[in-house]
Amino acid sequence: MATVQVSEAEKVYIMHGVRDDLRVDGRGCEDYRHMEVETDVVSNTDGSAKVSLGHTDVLVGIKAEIGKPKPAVPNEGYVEFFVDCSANATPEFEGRGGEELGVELSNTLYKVFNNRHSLDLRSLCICPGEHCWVLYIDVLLLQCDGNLFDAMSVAIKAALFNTRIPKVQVSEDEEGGKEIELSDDPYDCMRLDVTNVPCIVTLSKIGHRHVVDATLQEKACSVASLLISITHKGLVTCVRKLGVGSLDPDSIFEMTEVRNTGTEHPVQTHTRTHTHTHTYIYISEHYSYFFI
Amino acid sequence: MAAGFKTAEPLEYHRSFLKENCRPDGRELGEFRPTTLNIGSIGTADGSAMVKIGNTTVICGIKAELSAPPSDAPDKGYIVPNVDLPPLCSSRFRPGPPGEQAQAASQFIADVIDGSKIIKKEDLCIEKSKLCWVLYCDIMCLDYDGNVLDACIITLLAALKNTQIPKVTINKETDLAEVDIEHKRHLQINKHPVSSSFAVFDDTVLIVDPTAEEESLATSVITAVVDEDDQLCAFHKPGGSSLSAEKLQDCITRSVTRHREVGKLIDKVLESTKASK
Amino acid sequence: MSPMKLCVPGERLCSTEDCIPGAGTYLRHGYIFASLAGYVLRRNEGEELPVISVVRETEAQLLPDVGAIVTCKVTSINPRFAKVHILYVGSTPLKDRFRGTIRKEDVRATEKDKVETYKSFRPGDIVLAKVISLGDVQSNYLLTTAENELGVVVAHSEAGAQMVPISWCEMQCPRTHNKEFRKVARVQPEYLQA
Amino acid sequence: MAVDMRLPTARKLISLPGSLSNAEGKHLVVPGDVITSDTGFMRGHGTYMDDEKLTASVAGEVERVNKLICVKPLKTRFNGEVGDVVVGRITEVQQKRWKVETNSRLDSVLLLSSVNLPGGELRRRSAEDELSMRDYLQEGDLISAEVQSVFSDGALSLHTRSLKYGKLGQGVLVQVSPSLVKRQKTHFHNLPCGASIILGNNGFLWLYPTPGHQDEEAGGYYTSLEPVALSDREVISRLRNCLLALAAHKVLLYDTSVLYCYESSLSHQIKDILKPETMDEIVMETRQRLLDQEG
Amino acid sequence: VPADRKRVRGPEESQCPLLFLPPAAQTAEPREPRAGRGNGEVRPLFARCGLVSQAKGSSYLEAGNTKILCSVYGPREPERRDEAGVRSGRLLCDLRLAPFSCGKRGAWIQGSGERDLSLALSESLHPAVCLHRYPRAQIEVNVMVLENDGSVLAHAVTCASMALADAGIEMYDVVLGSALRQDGGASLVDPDLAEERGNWLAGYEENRGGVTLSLLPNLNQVSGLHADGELRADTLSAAVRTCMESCHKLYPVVQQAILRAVKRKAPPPEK
Repeated sequence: MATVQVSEAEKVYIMHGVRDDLRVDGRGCEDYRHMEVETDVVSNTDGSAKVSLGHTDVLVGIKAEIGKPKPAVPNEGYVEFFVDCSANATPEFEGRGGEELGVELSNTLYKVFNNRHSLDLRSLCICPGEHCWVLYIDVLLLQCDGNLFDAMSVAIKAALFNTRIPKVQVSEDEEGGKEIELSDDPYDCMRLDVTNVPCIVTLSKIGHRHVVDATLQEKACSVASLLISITHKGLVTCVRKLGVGSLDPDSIFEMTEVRNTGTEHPVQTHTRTHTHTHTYIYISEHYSYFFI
Repeated sequence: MAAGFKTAEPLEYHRSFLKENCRPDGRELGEFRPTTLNIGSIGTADGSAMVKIGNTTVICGIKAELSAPPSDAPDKGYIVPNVDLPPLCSSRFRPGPPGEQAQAASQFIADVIDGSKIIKKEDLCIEKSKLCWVLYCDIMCLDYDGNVLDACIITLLAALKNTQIPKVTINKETDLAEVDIEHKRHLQINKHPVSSSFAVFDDTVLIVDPTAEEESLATSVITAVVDEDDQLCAFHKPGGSSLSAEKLQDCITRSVTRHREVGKLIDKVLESTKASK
Repeated sequence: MSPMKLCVPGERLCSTEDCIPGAGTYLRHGYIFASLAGYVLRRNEGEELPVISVVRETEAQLLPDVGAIVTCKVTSINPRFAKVHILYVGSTPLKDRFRGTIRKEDVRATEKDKVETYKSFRPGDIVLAKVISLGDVQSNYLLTTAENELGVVVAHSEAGAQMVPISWCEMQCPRTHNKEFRKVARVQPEYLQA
Repeated sequence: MAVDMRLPTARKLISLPGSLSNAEGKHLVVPGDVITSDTGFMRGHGTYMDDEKLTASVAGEVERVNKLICVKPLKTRFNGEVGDVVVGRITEVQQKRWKVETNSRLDSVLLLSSVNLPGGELRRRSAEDELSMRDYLQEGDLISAEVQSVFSDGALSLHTRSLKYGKLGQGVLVQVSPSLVKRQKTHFHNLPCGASIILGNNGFLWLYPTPGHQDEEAGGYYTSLEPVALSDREVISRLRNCLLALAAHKVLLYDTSVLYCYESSLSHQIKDILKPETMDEIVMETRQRLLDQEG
Repeated sequence: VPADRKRVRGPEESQCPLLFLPPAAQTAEPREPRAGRGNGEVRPLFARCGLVSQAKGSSYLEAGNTKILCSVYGPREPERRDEAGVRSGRLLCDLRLAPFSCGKRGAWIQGSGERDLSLALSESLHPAVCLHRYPRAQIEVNVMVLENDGSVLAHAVTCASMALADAGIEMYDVVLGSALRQDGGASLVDPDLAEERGNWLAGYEENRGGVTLSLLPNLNQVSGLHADGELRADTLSAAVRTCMESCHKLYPVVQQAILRAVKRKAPPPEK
């Protein structure tokens, strides 16, 4: 992953700041950086979105293509992820470096969506056992300034919301063969239900506390972080400890468990991030109509 | 002092033993290391075996799959043997695609299979030009201490004898294959090739079943494969120093004796495996 | 005698008030923990508290460290330095080869400017040396032979015979009686076991 | 937890009150623009002669010193000159020298002989010093230094042979374009708002807690690893965001501009300073004050 | 794609015979509750250290039908040099599934699933290894799954940490792995392959998923946590607790296996 060099003294400064709930850029431990979401940014995709989080920039494009359902689940379509770590983002991504990170990121995305409710894959079925829609979700990292996962998940959710899949007509000819006809009308299209699409919240452990949305400098001070992908209902679809350090069991419970204390709990706040995201993606979508 | 000599001057160290007609591990020149065999331990494979010759450990798992027969031999199936020398088995191997040694070993095993006709490839055909079996024989070294070829052949042979494939018919109506896993059959083993490997020190001294260190110090390595009819199926001598005809004959004679021992071992283990079931 | 106590990594051995941590242990929150699987050994070494350590069959994991005496084999030489393979750290053989470099200026302590590497080492020589640095990103372990006890201990002549040291800078072939230049070590008994 | 999420807004051009300070405005060029066809001028950096016409080779502002015409690029790597104050990061420890990243085209060099070693300035550099270089400065460490000389290939040789230079301790690094740092007599400032700043000519700006009285001489040094007081942190974080806001709006950075911006920002929470609309507001106010002061 | 000339190749395409079962046999039978053990029970564990003669340390582990072999090499001179390696060592982990280890034959080339497992293994082991004691060196951990019958990552972690201990690599603690499958209300500890895959065909109910956790038992630190599926936050916490408990159950077996190898290698030293 993209890294920056930080001297020991800078690390000490950052860590003490986290302890005092005042990060270098003035944020508290649970504040995100200012985020911008824009949908419908690539015209030759079926759905797209660009998210900027601090200086992290992620572009997601979605293409829907007709394919054959997987034999195990004949009445569902499926999703393919590809993460391209552009050498534009950091010179470290040149050659194999970017490829390795790309595989790691896309493997995690598969895990995040490895459940039955994130996307209703049945709605992607055209003709059970024969034809289905395959969603190719391409993620392009344009700039890395920490917290790729969270930015990526928001961008994917926004792009899925933005996706329009042409309606299809399946007709049977005399010999029993099936014909698929795509609707010509660009407005006659299917939209995806993104209510249950999870958002990723990455908590980085710095000293004895954890922060959300760590910058690259903060990441250098953290030996372990916990990635949690969560739906608006508070269901966890993926957890992954990242990094070379270990976590105290209590801090894991603190990060994941709902407790009846006066303070707002991380899961609730994750859920709120989620709602925020949802609202903004929604607004963004409608906003974009003004420009058309 | 002995340990120092061994690391700094390994060849001299070995020579000092060979002069006394023995080897650093206490064996005589013509002595094989103890050989043990374990058959059918991998449940996910259609046939499997693991052999240990001294420290050298090799496992073979066989997976049978269905395919269309080759166009140039529509009445035959496939046997696909591959030897893998993963970094796990010795620090001399690196991760990545097979190295030279693994490639050479795979090719040697393929030649032995073709040359000795362990299995008639016709037996693997289900319906001519339509459907046949592919036997993927993946042989993997788990501990590399020399003489992998002998171990590979023993484990391959034992795994093939352990392999069971289901009954397959072609449904006349749908023209599709139907597999009946309730009825399985063993493969017809036609020939039982067994190999014996030798190393030559200083162009003259012949030792059997070399360890990894002996292999690396030897001037030449030889592998002879014979079957139960004392027929020579394959002979492998990749370069190195030349060897007299008598020495070669000696190798073959020893190989014949070795064949008897290994044959007995395989039969004994198969018996006990059956008995335990 | 009761059987010796064994431990695996992570086991808490005792408090720092009872023992001094030795090899194969680490400190955490005032306690000594095992970092190796092995036998737990307490030994009084003249200090107030005994030293507690965990020992195994050999110190197999020893790495060349600054100050360690190593035995190495010369693999190549050029006018600026000699390249070697480190075979032993002290008297412990290394299972894997580590490469080292003896720079020209580190061959001997006196007349450093006049050193000629060709007159000090030849490929194949067995050399005793001391580690002076772990080197940096590009370079290998840096070694020195600038002590009387350090230098060539075993060398073969051009005729192939093992040579006999005749002075601190020359060795002689017993077969041809030709003399060859080397940076010869005055062998100390304590290093001899290698 | 606060999540501030929004739609992208078009960046408005800030219309400056009045015109720019110099009456005729700035002469901005892009590569290929003819600056003048008058042959009486001398060709400086960032220009070339094309058909007897002086033409720009970089995008930037035309500067004229008597007969010499240069184009000062807006966005550039650092072109160091002897005497420049720089802040840099050690990238490599080599034999007898450190490699330092200073935002130049080539890595800069800090020779072992150009630093003050413990135990007196005139101490001879021994072989032991060479082997323990990493104990003085290791990869990732930040230093403040001065450009000692420029090699023929443009690489800089640095020195820290003054008490005000050396290894930097706790603090925050901000990176901006070198063209935004105004050349001044001193680049070390103890700001009255309660923190200190080194404005490296190379665009690396170092914010750190103002050291106590006893070691006032040791500029840039704050070697203690003791926690920095929360109040100092607040000032530093606010200054950091102000620097970024000023840089985003291409305002020249020097003690006064930084201080004015700091004061303008006081009505906002630190973390809000970087929101586009807040930045606009603060920078506008800063600019106005700077103009008033000049005017 | 250029032809793979480094292997003996079979036909272009071949299919697993299980795809050709008659339709009647293909419908999934309703899953019975696990035979022979309770939901919270782990499968009997068989563990041995020091089987691979060439390796510095090795271990073999069997949990039910899951069979894993691990060998450790090094510390040795690194192939790749970078700054990070100068002051502390590198830990390289490689996990492979043997081609015959799964129901469907695996490919020769390491797939993205195996790369993901290798990364997860590396992240789970890293916190336990005292890498700063091995400057300029690399330690290689090679894991081969000979038979996959579920909970592979969890057992690979345990197996690898035993091999590291056997190799005499300094560690802060051993690492124990444990997996759990949540199927609605049932929490199945140490699931086998059928249990692991059960949920995809089982339907669309919520609260299904898998959790794998790695624990440093003495330091009480979680060195690895991987979960997927769809779990309520409280279920997840409960699963984490259950996994931690079952890790502790493994400890005596692992401890015994390591110590037996220590005793075999050398008699107790003279006092």
